[in-house]
Amino acid sequence: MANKSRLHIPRPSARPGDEPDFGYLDLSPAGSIDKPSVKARARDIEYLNSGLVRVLDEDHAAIGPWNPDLDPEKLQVALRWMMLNRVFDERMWQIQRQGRISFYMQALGEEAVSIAQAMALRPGDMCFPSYRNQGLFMYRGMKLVDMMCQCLSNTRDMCKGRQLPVMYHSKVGNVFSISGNLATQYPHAVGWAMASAIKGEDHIAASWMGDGSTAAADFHHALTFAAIYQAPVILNVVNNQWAISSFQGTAGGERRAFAARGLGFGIPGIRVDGNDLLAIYAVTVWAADRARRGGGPTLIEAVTYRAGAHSTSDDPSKYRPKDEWASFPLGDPIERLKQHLIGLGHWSEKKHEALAEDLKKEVLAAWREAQKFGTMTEGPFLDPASMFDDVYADPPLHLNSQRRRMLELEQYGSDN
Amino acid sequence: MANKSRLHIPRPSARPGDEPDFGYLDLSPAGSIDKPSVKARARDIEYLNSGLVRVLDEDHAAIGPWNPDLDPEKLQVALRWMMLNRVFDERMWQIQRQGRISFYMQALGEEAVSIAQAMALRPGDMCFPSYRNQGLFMYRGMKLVDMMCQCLSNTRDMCKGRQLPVMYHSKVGNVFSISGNLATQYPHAVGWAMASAIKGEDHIAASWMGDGSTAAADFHHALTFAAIYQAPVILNVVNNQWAISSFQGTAGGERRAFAARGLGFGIPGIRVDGNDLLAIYAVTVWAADRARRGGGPTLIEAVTYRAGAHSTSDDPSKYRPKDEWASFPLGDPIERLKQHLIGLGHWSEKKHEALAEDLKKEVLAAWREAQKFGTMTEGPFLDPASMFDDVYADPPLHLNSQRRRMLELEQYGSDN
Amino acid sequence: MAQMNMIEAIRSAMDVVMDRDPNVVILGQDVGYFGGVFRCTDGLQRKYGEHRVIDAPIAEGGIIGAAIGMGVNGLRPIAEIQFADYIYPGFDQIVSELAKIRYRSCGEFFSPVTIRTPCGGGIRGGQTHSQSPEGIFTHVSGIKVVMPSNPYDAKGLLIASIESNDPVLFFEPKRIYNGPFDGDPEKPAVSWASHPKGEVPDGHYTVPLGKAEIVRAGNELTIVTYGTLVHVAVAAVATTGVDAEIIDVRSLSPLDTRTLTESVRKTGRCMIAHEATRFGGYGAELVAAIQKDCFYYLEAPISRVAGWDTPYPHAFEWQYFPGKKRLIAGIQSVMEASA
Amino acid sequence: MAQMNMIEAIRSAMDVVMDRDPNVVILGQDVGYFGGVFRCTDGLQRKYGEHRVIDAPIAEGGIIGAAIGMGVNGLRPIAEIQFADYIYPGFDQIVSELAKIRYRSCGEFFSPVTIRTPCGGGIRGGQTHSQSPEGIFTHVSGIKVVMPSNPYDAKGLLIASIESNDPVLFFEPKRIYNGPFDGDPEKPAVSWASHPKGEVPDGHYTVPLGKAEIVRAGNELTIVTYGTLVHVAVAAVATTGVDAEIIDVRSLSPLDTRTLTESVRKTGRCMIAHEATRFGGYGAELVAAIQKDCFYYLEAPISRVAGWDTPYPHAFEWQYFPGKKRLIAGIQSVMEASA
Ligand SMILES: Cc1ncc(C[n+]2csc(CCOP(=O)(O)OP(=O)(O)O)c2C)c(N)n1
Ligand SMILES: Cc1ncc(C[n+]2csc(CCOP(=O)(O)OP(=O)(O)O)c2C)c(N)n1
Ligand SMILES: [Mg+2]
Ligand SMILES: [Mg+2]
Repeated sequence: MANKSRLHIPRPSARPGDEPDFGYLDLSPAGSIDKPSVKARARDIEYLNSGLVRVLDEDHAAIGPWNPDLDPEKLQVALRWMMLNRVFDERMWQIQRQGRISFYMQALGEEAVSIAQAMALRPGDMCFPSYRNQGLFMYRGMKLVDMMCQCLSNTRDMCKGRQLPVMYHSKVGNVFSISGNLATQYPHAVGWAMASAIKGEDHIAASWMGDGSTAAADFHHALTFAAIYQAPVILNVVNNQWAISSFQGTAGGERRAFAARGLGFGIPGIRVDGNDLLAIYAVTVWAADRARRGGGPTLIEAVTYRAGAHSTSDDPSKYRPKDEWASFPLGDPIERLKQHLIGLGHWSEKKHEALAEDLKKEVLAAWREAQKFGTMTEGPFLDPASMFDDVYADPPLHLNSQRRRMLELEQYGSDN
Repeated sequence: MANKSRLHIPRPSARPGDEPDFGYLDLSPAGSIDKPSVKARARDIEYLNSGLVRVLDEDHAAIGPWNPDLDPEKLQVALRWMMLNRVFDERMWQIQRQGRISFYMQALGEEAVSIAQAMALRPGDMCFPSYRNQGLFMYRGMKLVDMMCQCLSNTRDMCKGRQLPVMYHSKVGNVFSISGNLATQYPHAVGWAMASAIKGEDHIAASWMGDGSTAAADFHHALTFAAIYQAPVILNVVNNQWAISSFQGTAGGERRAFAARGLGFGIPGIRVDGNDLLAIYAVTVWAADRARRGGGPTLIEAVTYRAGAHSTSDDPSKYRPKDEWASFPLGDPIERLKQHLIGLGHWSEKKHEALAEDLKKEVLAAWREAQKFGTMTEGPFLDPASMFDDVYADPPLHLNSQRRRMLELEQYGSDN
Repeated sequence: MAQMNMIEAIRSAMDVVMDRDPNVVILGQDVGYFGGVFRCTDGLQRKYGEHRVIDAPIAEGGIIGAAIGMGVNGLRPIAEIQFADYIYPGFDQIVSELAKIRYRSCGEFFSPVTIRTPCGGGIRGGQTHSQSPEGIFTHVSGIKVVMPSNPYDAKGLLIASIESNDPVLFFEPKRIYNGPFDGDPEKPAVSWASHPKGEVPDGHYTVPLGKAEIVRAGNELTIVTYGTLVHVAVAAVATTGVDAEIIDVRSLSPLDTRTLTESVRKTGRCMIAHEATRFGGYGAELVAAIQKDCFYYLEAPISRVAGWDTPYPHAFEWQYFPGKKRLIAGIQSVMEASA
Repeated sequence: MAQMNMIEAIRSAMDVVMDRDPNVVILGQDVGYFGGVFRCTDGLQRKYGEHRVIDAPIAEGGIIGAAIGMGVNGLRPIAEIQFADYIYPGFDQIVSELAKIRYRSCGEFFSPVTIRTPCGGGIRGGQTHSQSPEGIFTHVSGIKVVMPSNPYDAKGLLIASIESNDPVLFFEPKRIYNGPFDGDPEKPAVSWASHPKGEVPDGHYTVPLGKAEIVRAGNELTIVTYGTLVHVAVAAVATTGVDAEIIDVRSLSPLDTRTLTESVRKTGRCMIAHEATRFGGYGAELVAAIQKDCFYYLEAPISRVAGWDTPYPHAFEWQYFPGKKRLIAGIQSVMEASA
């Protein structure tokens, strides 16, 4: 403590030109954190928000009480989804760089979060994602070509050209529409979960936001409502260390883990290795089970790293060391699961490469298919008049006349 | 835990017709909570948010490490201010009941909070009050007649008739303007404190809000900013158990004390007996000292009871037992300090009664004086044209012409 | 048929809908056990249970955010905001989410939330219990904005709002909760019992959204208004003897421009009256729409009578409130303007 | 004198004021080390230190609330909201606090916060990076609302805003950060270098708040506009050959009605153009004010060209944006309307 009041300015451990330094991250050895009963009292399991739940040890073996004992086939499926997520992102990033879509956001380095948690939830559970949860949509059955068509705003775009790329939604997959406004989805998830409880259903809700977003009012609203009504909801903070150029300390992560933010409400928090698919899977199953049994909300902090740029509009070399990811102590979630499977004797470098190739082909094929429904420059194009639909359930007169005027104007020119 | 997810509905321990029951309140015996160094690490003093710091024991003796050892003269002064606060409120309540002011809010039962904390702060420290902190204004030198003139919206009203009664402000006393919008003052206090640190001054800021208000977004904003920049600020939650008809559980107080809400940010929280003037004084001095030395923010929860109606518009017999206050285990702050002083041999029932009479006279005299500056029905009246002042620093043309039109209209009738 | 004041009519609307549809739920501050600070939900928690009439914490953004999630999960939530002045902490959820979910998901998701909130002044509430912020919301595409002026409309419009699959902001002019108000605070209070629109059917009926009502037919002047000012306009017109047509907009958005236009084309003169501040207010849209459609019929500029562009001052509420005197002056000047 | 684009001009304004007044501080997301996602604060933290250019968390309400407190303590804060679309979580602090503190404390307290935020579309930002919410704020008494259309004005108005003791909402039309834009996205981008208003003095100067500017003098028609559409209007007028007077409002609130009125009284015809949605938008106030003051001079209804009343769709931004074609059609129809 200083001897005089002064403004504390949070500073990341490394800026461009510095050596990466993750010394600030509290790590626990794999297997070292106890796994409590889902019926434990919140007060008795506070240790979960400061430790780091990990299953995969340094030799990629699964150990300890949180080991979910998933069979290798399931793990292969998980690996496949993570790889698909990454290959898809790579391709879309490239496509954006070629100017063929306007914008893109990748989940590079964070793929385990969406895939593990999607696996841990039931299909009837409702997801309220952020923009880095494309893995949820994939796992829940959205076709790659549909995701691409969304990014292209083409004639098959589920958003009919209304939304920025990556702002997917899926009613059939029970994944809510992504918003550009950070954090707004959190209270939606809580309200959805409250409704589930009101209706006597045992579906739960889950939502995701980044470390930076926890500063938003809606984070507080969600925690408050979830605590008061003991809503069956899982609130996930994906702490990837960065919010555009601001490191997690700018959101108040310097003194306590984000997992601890629910403490003051009596909401259990679990800090988990976000690059360890087994660990996230296990804590999510635990939280889901707890919620379904009436134990109320859980806050999960997945510690991971945003390995890529924030979005295609961003250049992280301006504000952090270029090679930071290489030093990130929790590594790469795909690499780790791959090694684990190899260790189990259920995978090989060769299979891995073959799968990677297959996925690339799958993605490429989807891209070829997607373009048939239109690109930014080539048709078929969506009907612009459709922009007046769905503002209301029943279109009001003034929108009908604006639509007419827009069409007129295209042909004759007229007053708007 | 139930066996099925269901909506938890917080319910107060007693409703009209029930026996009052404060069994839900965690109490600690006076003197039982350790007093740490102001330099202690937040992590090492978490016990402060679940215990209850108390100095006055059941026999009204001051004991334990938090005993501030205030000399009896100072305590008499404190008692006088609390009594004045109460007598003032009584009179103003009555005056409202007679229809002579439009609205009033009393601090009945909570007087120790404002008085003790005002005593503990330095005059240069800035206060951002809620509407139940009239004691702050009194202690910081606002004349009773000025407070009454505000409530009367008369010619001496510091608010020039613009604000509801009790919405005082005092630049000279360093007490900010009260807002009707709950919780908004909290981030102001944090920003003010940040500015103090930026300017290298050692003034600190303090703010107050009720238990109910902690659900508001601005509570979260304030905690977040205070934690990030380690602002020299004291954030007080006055937990008087009720927010109009909603008990503190409706704001999420069922599982953890409000003092714990800063835990997840690393902000120390202290739960204190809000009806024990010595205890609140002591924790406030501690928090102020900590802030001034660069230790950052402290969250103080003062546990008290809203003994009266929420406001003159409220009828609490509709939603809580009539006699709840009588059973409140922390009693009446005035009675307790009085007994303490009597025990010290520095006060007597007789002196107390005499003081009470004096204060009543003082208040009555102020009321007589205040009415000279106008009442709701009798002049002198404020100039209505003044309502157009201070919307902007320099009045824009359209307000000037609206002012003109208003005046014209009073005389000739004209289009607005 | 029963005699109801506006509070009873609003309560009855919720009662009727909750009885028919188990998915209708209410949430808001003090709405449950206590029945709301204006008593609009009195008795509903006892009747429908704590799972359907829910006391909420003081977090307007949370109330609206949670209501949205409930709506997405098939409920039909009614969120009460205790005073319209306190709706702003929920502004982002209303504007960025509630209003946009149907659009951005192309109808796959929507949330039929109705937000009820008392607005307007004249109750000595000072600047934070008197605001009329409707003009901030009418600029937002994707929500409907409604303000009734009497018990009959209040019930019918509220039922229509709750049953609508679009989000609706339902403003309740609290000055007329207990009786119509002609703008003269000196007069003894009048109850709804003596007003034809105080007759309210007990059961289910709707007043359609998007339709204005001609409150008084006339040929010399059109007065377009809504909420409390409808009654002030009626009184002002009675005093002047001008044969004015008074239109109660009721549905502010979407707006029934046709009813307005037809009237102004007939009368050739128009005055707008609302309690909200004037600059950039909803009245400006009414002027803009009417002058466009009626330009060649107008014999005088359209004038606006509105709250002054200041906060609502506690002591000067009757100088602030656009009362009978201001409306009469407004009518006279529109009538005197030469064509 | 230097050549500056709007970003440089805005940065220069802050630089000049920070250099003169140690109480000026900046806070906002990514404004510090990184210099802002649009680079408006690039280099300022290095120059003025981490205590004066502060990276803030993602809490717009917190940013504005804290800025208010700083202002009350004698600082002169500039708060950056990363996109105008994200200002809504700060709405309550702006409307209920920032705008009202001086009034409710009778001038004892005030907070001279300037809120800078990029607005408008045409950058393929979709519905949450393209909004023009100025019309929501112009209805609020107690704040000033400004939107420049070129580097020279941007710097002068921003300095005036920061130095003003009133709170100012300073909207920056991001489409013209790097160059004027005539509404045709097919044309190659133009830089400010070729525009006279790209010449910007290096030092201190102000453009007064509350004054509109006549961008082009003319006699047949008045076009009232601001922000990006100023340039579209200039291009549209050039194409039509109509002798239009183009007025850049610049200060939306308080509004310089006199300049508008004088022009329309002269030309007898008026068109309003803005990018924001039309219904209940700021254009409505312009129509209402002008028709009142110029009724007897008007030869045709005042028309509005504006964004459609839908969210800003990603794929159809050029059908949505009120571009040259729409403005030309608007001009023609106002000119063709018979008196
Ligand atoms: C309310 C709001 N404020 C600001 C932004 C601009 N913005 C978009 S992403 C972002 C950073 C988010 O960081 P984080 O929450 O950590 O998520 P991550 O991108 O790391 O996944 C910001 C500031 C926004 N979209 N919404
Ligand atoms: C933003 C906002 N929402 C709602 C209200 C209405 N209201 C006024 S006081 C109050 C209860 C406040 O309770 P609490 O914070 O516990 O303070 P207390 O009155 O007990 O001192 C409410 C809901 C308000 N003033 N502001
Ligand atoms: Mg992040
Ligand atoms: Mg309380």
